[in-house]
Amino acid sequence: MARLTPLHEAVSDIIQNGDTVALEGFTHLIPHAAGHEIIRQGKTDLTLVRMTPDLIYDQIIGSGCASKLIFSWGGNPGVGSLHRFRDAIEQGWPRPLAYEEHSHAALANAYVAGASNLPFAVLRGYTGSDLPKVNPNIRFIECPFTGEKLAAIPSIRPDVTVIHAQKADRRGNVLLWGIVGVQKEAVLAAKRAIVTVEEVVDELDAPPNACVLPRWAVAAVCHVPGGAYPSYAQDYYERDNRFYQAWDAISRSREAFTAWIDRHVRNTADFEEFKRVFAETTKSKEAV
Amino acid sequence: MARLTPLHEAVSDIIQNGDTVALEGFTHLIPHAAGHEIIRQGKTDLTLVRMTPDLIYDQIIGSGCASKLIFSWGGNPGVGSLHRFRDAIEQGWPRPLAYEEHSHAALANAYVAGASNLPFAVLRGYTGSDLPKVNPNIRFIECPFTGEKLAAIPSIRPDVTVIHAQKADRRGNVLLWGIVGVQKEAVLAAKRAIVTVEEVVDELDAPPNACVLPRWAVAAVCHVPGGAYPSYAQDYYERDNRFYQAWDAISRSREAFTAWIDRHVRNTADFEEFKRVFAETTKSKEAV
Amino acid sequence: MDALKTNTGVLEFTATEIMTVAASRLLKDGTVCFVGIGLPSTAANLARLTHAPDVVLIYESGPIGAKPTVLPLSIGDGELALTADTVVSTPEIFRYWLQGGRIDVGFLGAAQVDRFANINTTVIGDYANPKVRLPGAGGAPEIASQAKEVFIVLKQSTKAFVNKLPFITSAGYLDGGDAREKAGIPGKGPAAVITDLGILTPDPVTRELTLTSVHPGVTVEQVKAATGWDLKVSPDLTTTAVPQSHELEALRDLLAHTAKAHGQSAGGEG
Amino acid sequence: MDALKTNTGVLEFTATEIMTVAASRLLKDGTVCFVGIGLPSTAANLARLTHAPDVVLIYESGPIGAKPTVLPLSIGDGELALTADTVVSTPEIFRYWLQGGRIDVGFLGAAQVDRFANINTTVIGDYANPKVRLPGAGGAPEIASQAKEVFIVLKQSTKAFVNKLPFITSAGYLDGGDAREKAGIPGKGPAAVITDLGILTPDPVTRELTLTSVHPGVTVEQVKAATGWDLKVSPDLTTTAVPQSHELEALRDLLAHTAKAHGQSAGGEG
Repeated sequence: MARLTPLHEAVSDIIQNGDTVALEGFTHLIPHAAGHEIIRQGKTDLTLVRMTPDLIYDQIIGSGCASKLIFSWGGNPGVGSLHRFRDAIEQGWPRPLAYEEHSHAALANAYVAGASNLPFAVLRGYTGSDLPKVNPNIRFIECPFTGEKLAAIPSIRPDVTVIHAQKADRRGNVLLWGIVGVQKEAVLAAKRAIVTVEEVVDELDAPPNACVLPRWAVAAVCHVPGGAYPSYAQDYYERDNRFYQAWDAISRSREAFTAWIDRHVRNTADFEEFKRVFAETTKSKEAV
Repeated sequence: MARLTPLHEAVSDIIQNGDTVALEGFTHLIPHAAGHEIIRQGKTDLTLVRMTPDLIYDQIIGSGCASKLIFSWGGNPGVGSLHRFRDAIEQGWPRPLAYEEHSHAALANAYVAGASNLPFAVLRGYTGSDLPKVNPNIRFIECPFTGEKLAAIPSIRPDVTVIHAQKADRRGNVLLWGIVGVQKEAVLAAKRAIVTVEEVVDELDAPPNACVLPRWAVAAVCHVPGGAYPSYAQDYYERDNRFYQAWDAISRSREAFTAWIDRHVRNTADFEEFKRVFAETTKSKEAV
Repeated sequence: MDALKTNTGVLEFTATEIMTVAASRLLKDGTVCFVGIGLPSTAANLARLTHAPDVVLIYESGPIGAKPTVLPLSIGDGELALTADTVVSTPEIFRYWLQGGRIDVGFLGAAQVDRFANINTTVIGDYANPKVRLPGAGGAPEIASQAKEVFIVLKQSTKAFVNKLPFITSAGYLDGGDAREKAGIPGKGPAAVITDLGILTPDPVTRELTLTSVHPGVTVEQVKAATGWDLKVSPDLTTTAVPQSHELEALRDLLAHTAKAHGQSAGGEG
Repeated sequence: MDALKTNTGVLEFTATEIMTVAASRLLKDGTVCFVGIGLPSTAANLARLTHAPDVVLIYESGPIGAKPTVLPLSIGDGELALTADTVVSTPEIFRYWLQGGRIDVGFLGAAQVDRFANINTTVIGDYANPKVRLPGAGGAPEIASQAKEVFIVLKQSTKAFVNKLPFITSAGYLDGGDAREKAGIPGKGPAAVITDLGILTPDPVTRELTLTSVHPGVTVEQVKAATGWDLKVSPDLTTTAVPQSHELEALRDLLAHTAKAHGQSAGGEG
């Protein structure tokens, strides 16, 4: 049953060191504020799952919170490489990062299987690809009726899934819309879920057949306006493409990255303070 | 690509004798007008698929159009038995009806597998039930990762799926809402789909993430206002519960059934004439 | 059976009424309940309208958190969609919500049950040559196996309560003892069978259905006579608490609204 | 490469522009196209804005029938959702629409391709000890195998066009000949690789990528020099038709709108 709670409490109570954690959001509604809180609280040994480990995972990985990553596309969309992700994989900094690599179709199916409480997902996929050669969690099974060969991968069942949504009502029911990605599946595949939201309202006023997560399917709802920034929240604010570009320079060196994370995340009390500090540093940079 | 076409043309062109045909709709949006047109055109040897063969299949089966039925619950909801369905199964009238019987969960999964172009569906199910003893299409497979035993059934891939929806636009894009059941999956699992709609509009005005079937996923869209009657179309008209009750008496004897079908379906030109005749017979009956 | 009237103080109620009230009381507030149509739906909605305002009612057609003001006649009535927190597809209901392990209570009706609370809704007689062809499985096999626990509500008679079922549609405790666990069925199984005569619960060891409560004015002999096996009676047999006036009022209001809206009162899948 | 300018009558265009225009022309009107981000998205939207107004653009994040007026920077831009016929979940996109067999054309970019049009977007060097770690598979393996046919668009160089890939992320024709069919891959495979120098298409028998068209002003030797294997040249080699003014105008307008909206012009998954 959802508690409406501050984000630091939710992350502190619900995410344990060593947990398998999925922060999902496909370009849209990426839970950056929650990612920062994970860094701020110095969580360690996390197995991170995410189809598209972009800036949010670059930050968490670079901060040393993760020991393993399960993913299907790791890049800074429209910009280039994720330097912290590559540094962890290629050089083991700040700690070695094990990784398990899939295709988008496979991970999307693995979340569906997790939400469905099945141990594995079946898909037509991976044929001709070298990925099965390097990932022992890609296997092939036979259809018991036709004999056709199909790919199978383990379902994803995170200890905790974290998403960002547009609205919750005061009882903790959640509504999201637009590009909803794998968020519903990721929440229902997890043992516990944290949802940060733009707005807490009296009535959700959900359209018919909308993507609603009832309060009893969610552990905590946290009111964090702007919590997807620099990602976007449809009908609230747009993606800050400039920050995605700026991240390339910030993240290129270990020193610049660490300085940025210290100043904006580790040395801020919460997302509100992050926003203030970020506004200041951005302004002063633009003034230069 | 959807053609906007009269229903009799769609049924004539798209449904062939011997086809596997699914008419879906879970209480809501049941495509009765299309079912009548199948009877009117004397289609034969159909394999019918439907989770809940209710009045619509009682009528089609009683009219001798079907040789096989795949289903998971066959009854007149809230009233009792389907007499034509039982007569076909128990007495072979008007012709023997082979049947394959599943649970709702299994058929829903089989439609999902069909829409996903997979040959089979996997579910936790049927454990302890006698259904696998009488249905060789229920098998068990092992998870290639955990060894867990899971049920498997063949996917459903109808030649034709028929559904009723609230709206289409003039290009043939379809919108439905409310209880959407397995309709999207049934349409996408099929080789060809016919959609009857309450209304053809200039703009669908679909809410975000609504259940929309794009025109290129549908073979024909037919404007048939009231085409779900005596089922309902949310925001258009309510279910006629009295007709569901009346059907019990109409369908109890072969003679009364045949007289009703002849008068209302076989001897009417189309659904518009059905509605006129039905209004007359209903009025005269109430007058008695 | 409905003609049975019992005097308890000033209140009069029918056997169906006490069955429905007794069943409704088993639903705790906040429970997530997968609701079968007919008697289970009546009892679950009565619970929601009385002691369990936060019970979450899920119907297999797709509504989650339905709060109908009139009882649905069928499992996909518009009233369910219009009053729900959201409506999802039928595959999603079975995959993410039931199989996903998110249902506390499955509330089922049945045509027949046996001494180990297995359910038949498929056929009486031989499967290939049925004496009576029943509607079939519907959602029951997976509700019975995957809900954390199950309540079954049906009227008691020797036709309905049989020693051995001609066909097990949905698993209760199979052959009893730990047969259910051994078969790998995830949910705990039927916690109670609520009838118009009393309440039967499984013996903790043998899992045989045992009479643990009789409704006021009903004798143990009446219950045994309506059971197709030698029904065991709990040494701690109690008498079902009589329906309270607010329960009866809520139930009668609900049925009156339903009859007014529908012109009928029963219900079924479809 | 973009600095390359060719004079054809009055029109001037860059190598990237003719690559994009040539790619866009391959998309027929009414085609259902699964669009990769970056160059494929530019070409697909150019097709939609010129000769193929009814092309259906599907992005893996969920939009079906997207009609963006500015190019998406990432695969999940709000512009895609706001202009789409509908937005479904990412699992549904991959399950019902791509795997469901409803995609006519998969339009992909690549880091590297080999002579049989296999694609690498995973790693350069050894997988366990990468020289360069690329972003990974994304949607490509299943787009490459399940779309009825595939177009690949990327700039030509010996780094990108290699004889043998260090890693096959997404299947083209594997070892050539009927290897793809034998592997049981449903889609027909890459129909064309469109570069900034010309168009390569698979030999009908060997499936080896063969130069079938050079862009105006480009020599065969230039193309061979930019290819990491001994590139075969079709006996029916043609010269790519020059971009028409309405095509160039539409492309430049689109890029100008995009730059204005985003302050950048590339794109990626995520």
